[in-house]
Amino acid sequence: MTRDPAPRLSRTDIARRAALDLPDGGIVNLGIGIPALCSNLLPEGVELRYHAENGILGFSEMNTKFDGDPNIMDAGGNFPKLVPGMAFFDSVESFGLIRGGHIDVTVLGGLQVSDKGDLANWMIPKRGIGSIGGGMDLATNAKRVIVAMEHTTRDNKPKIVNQCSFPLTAPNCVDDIITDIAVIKVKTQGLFLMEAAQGWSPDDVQAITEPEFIVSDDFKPFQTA
Amino acid sequence: MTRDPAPRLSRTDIARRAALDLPDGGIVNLGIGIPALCSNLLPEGVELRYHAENGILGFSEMNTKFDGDPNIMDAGGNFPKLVPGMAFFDSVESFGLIRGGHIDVTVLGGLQVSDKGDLANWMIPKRGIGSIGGGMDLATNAKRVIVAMEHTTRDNKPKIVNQCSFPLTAPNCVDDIITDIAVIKVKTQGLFLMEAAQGWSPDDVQAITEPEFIVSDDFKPFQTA
Amino acid sequence: MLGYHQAMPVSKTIDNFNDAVADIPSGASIMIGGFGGAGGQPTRLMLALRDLGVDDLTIIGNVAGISATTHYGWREGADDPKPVDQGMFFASGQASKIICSFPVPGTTNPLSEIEKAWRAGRAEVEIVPQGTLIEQIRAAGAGIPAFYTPTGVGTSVAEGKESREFDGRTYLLEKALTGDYAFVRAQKADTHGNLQYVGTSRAFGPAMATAAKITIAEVDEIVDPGGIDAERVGTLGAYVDRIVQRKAGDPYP
Amino acid sequence: MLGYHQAMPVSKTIDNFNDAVADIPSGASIMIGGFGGAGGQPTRLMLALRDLGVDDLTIIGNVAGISATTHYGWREGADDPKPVDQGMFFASGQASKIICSFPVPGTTNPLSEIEKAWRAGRAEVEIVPQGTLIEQIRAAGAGIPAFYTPTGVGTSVAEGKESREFDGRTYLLEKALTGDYAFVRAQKADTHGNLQYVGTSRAFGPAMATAAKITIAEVDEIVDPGGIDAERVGTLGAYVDRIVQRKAGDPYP
Repeated sequence: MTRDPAPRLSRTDIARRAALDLPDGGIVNLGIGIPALCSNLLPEGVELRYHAENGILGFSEMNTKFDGDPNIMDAGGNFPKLVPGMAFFDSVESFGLIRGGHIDVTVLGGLQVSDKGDLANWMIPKRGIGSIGGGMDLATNAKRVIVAMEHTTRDNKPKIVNQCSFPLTAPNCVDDIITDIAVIKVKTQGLFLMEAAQGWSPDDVQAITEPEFIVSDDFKPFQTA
Repeated sequence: MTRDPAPRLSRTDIARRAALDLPDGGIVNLGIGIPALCSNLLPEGVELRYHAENGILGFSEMNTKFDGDPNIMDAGGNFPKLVPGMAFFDSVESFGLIRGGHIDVTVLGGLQVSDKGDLANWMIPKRGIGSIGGGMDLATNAKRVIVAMEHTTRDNKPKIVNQCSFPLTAPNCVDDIITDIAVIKVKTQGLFLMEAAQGWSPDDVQAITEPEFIVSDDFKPFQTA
Repeated sequence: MLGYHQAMPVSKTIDNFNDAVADIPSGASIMIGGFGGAGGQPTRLMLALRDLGVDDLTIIGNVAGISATTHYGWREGADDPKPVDQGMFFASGQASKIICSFPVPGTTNPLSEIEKAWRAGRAEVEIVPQGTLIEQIRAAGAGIPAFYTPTGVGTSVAEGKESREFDGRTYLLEKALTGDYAFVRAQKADTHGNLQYVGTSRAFGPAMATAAKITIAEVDEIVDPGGIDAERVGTLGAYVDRIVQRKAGDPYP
Repeated sequence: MLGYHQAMPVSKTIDNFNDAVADIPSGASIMIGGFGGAGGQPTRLMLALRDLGVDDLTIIGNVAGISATTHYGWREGADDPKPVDQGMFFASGQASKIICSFPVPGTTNPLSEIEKAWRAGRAEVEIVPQGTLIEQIRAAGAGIPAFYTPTGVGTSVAEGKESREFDGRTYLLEKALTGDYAFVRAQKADTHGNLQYVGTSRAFGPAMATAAKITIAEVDEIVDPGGIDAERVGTLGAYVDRIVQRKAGDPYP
């Protein structure tokens, strides 16, 4: 295993990059972990309508601290700021919205993603117990699924793999992978490297990515705005 | 065909008798026609919570005239009086309530009822087109189904029959039949004559009822309060 | 209770009813909200579609086509204006099919436009139990392709359908029902497309809004975001593509 | 808008939480509303059930058992009182099974009571996708014995389940899920049992209220009929059997 050619991005920077892909005016659901960080990192002038599984649509930012009302929460246990035009509803409606394909984009965390776009993010087999939450519904049914995660495990093993060894969240569901060193698009022809972090060549990225990817004709440095 | 031994009851009197069977505090849905007349004929001190398919629960009486608001209606096109404790909701919720078995009693009109409790009330075959509305859901799923109707057709043919010749609303669903001359209970052993109108003997009722009924041990005159 | 933070509105407002329906092609399926009667009926959208003149339409509604002849759900005897209903598309020859639960009243005289078209062989009429119809529509919007219901077992509704037992009771398999467009009527919209309904005007509207490819709302009033209480949103803006405000003093209820 | 006519109330009010749960037998299945966290959690009913001491319970919830160790959905670092969750029935040995979507947080340390019981072989944990779980519960209340969903296809969730294609996409058959009791938390009840929720406290409560044989509501306030706007009823009184009012100043949120 070679050493990193340049620093990897922070979790916040991954989230900032993911936030760039969120469509102005879109209905967006953010998973826990890195994805949740997107909410306060939107580009200037972009307004989203965040959805959370527990029954809230239309918030756009998080309070940095619990403000005393446990009845205004998102699914990750964060506390959204109230904005005009938001709505509260129950879980039946909330998952009708998800399963019915009305979520424009979901950003989810990942343990493993395969070159076919399979996603595993709900259980580490050696633990023997996991948490599905709304993840399977989101991964299966959102119009676009972005996975935001570190590129490798802590011991530098690829998380982008030929075949997920962890239990799947959904097969063939991921559209985009945004990591701390690369932006990769999942197409039917395979993986396409779209961007790499400063100081990382396509070969550097490939060295810690199990499936071979194609370097996109549009390949460019990691976008920041 | 013999002549009637005594007058038959009015539609209003049929409804008044049906209203006697409605349980205090119960959730009740009234079909169009004779059943709808029940709403203003409850015994003193009985309070019901009427449900209508179009999304209203908890009304207890009708306005006698349209009061100008087409947004407060029952399913029959009548205009309920507003009472404290009522609720408005959409048709998904309304039929969840019905299909889920949460309606205590429904009173429906009938074209034919068989001795097995089959009900036909949505289409006259020679017309070739009919209206199901919420009738099939109510007949199939209410905890108790009372049919309130005239005992015979206009040309004095039995409407209580061995086998319905009209298209069924639901098989094996009717618990009680209340007509202008009799109250009949449908049990697995067959029909039981519970009451007959003043001047009508069991034989008089049997003469215009196709299936043979059993005269109940509790047989008594038509109840009025 | 809500101390609102400011946000930018995303407007879906269309100026007039004709523009709102202008892209509807011949052959489209149109879901029409409400229950039947004036309350909850998107009357102005319906009139605009009639004026658009496209044909071969499939209309999906609940109580359908009986108000014009019976005044069902309208002020009794009203003649200013006369009640209108989904029958207008059959009178005009624009609709070739209706899927509904209640297309004819108990009395036969006078015949409704839907019944006339059906008798003349000009229109197909598919009659569905009301609870099945609304659940099919809800299923389409909620990503459920099919479900089982006890309603219709042992009747003509079951013909050609699969049935199956669960815990000793028989049920029918029913499929989701979508539409190309939904017309819904609400009292208020905000510019995000959130809708607020009153009384019994909800009925089929909220489910249809989730089930159609394009949802158009006819409302009495359009307000800024925040003008509808977050606790009182009956249809999420996520489902609504276009909103049009009725003129004050519209003679139609 | 509403000019109310007078009507007689039918009260479902119970004086205290212990009485409200007193008839729950060992072996019962208990649906617990809310999402996870303090908002929407029927905490006092849960504590009363724990004090009742029955066992072999099946608990049905969503996010389950992670607040006590992570403060999920509670004031961060709160210790007055400490967060409580469904784990209490596993710590006490009363529950033998949980059906839920989210029983463990991403971090393993410290272990939750549910995970401890599972590791020790004292409890079965059935993990269901959240959208499937709420739809199963909704189905039970709405008379739908089974439905198809795309969620879980190609995953371990599909094991042992029927799958079927509709329009070229594969779906799983999922069955309705009922409970013996549902505990739901709302802000207001009227004496007919109508419930009003605020914010994100709805979650699983409204569907569970429809699905259980007996539904018990824990509320901040009980009002006379009319004290809840007819447009704001979140759970119909038809579904609610018992209501209990919390004491003012209860230290639990």
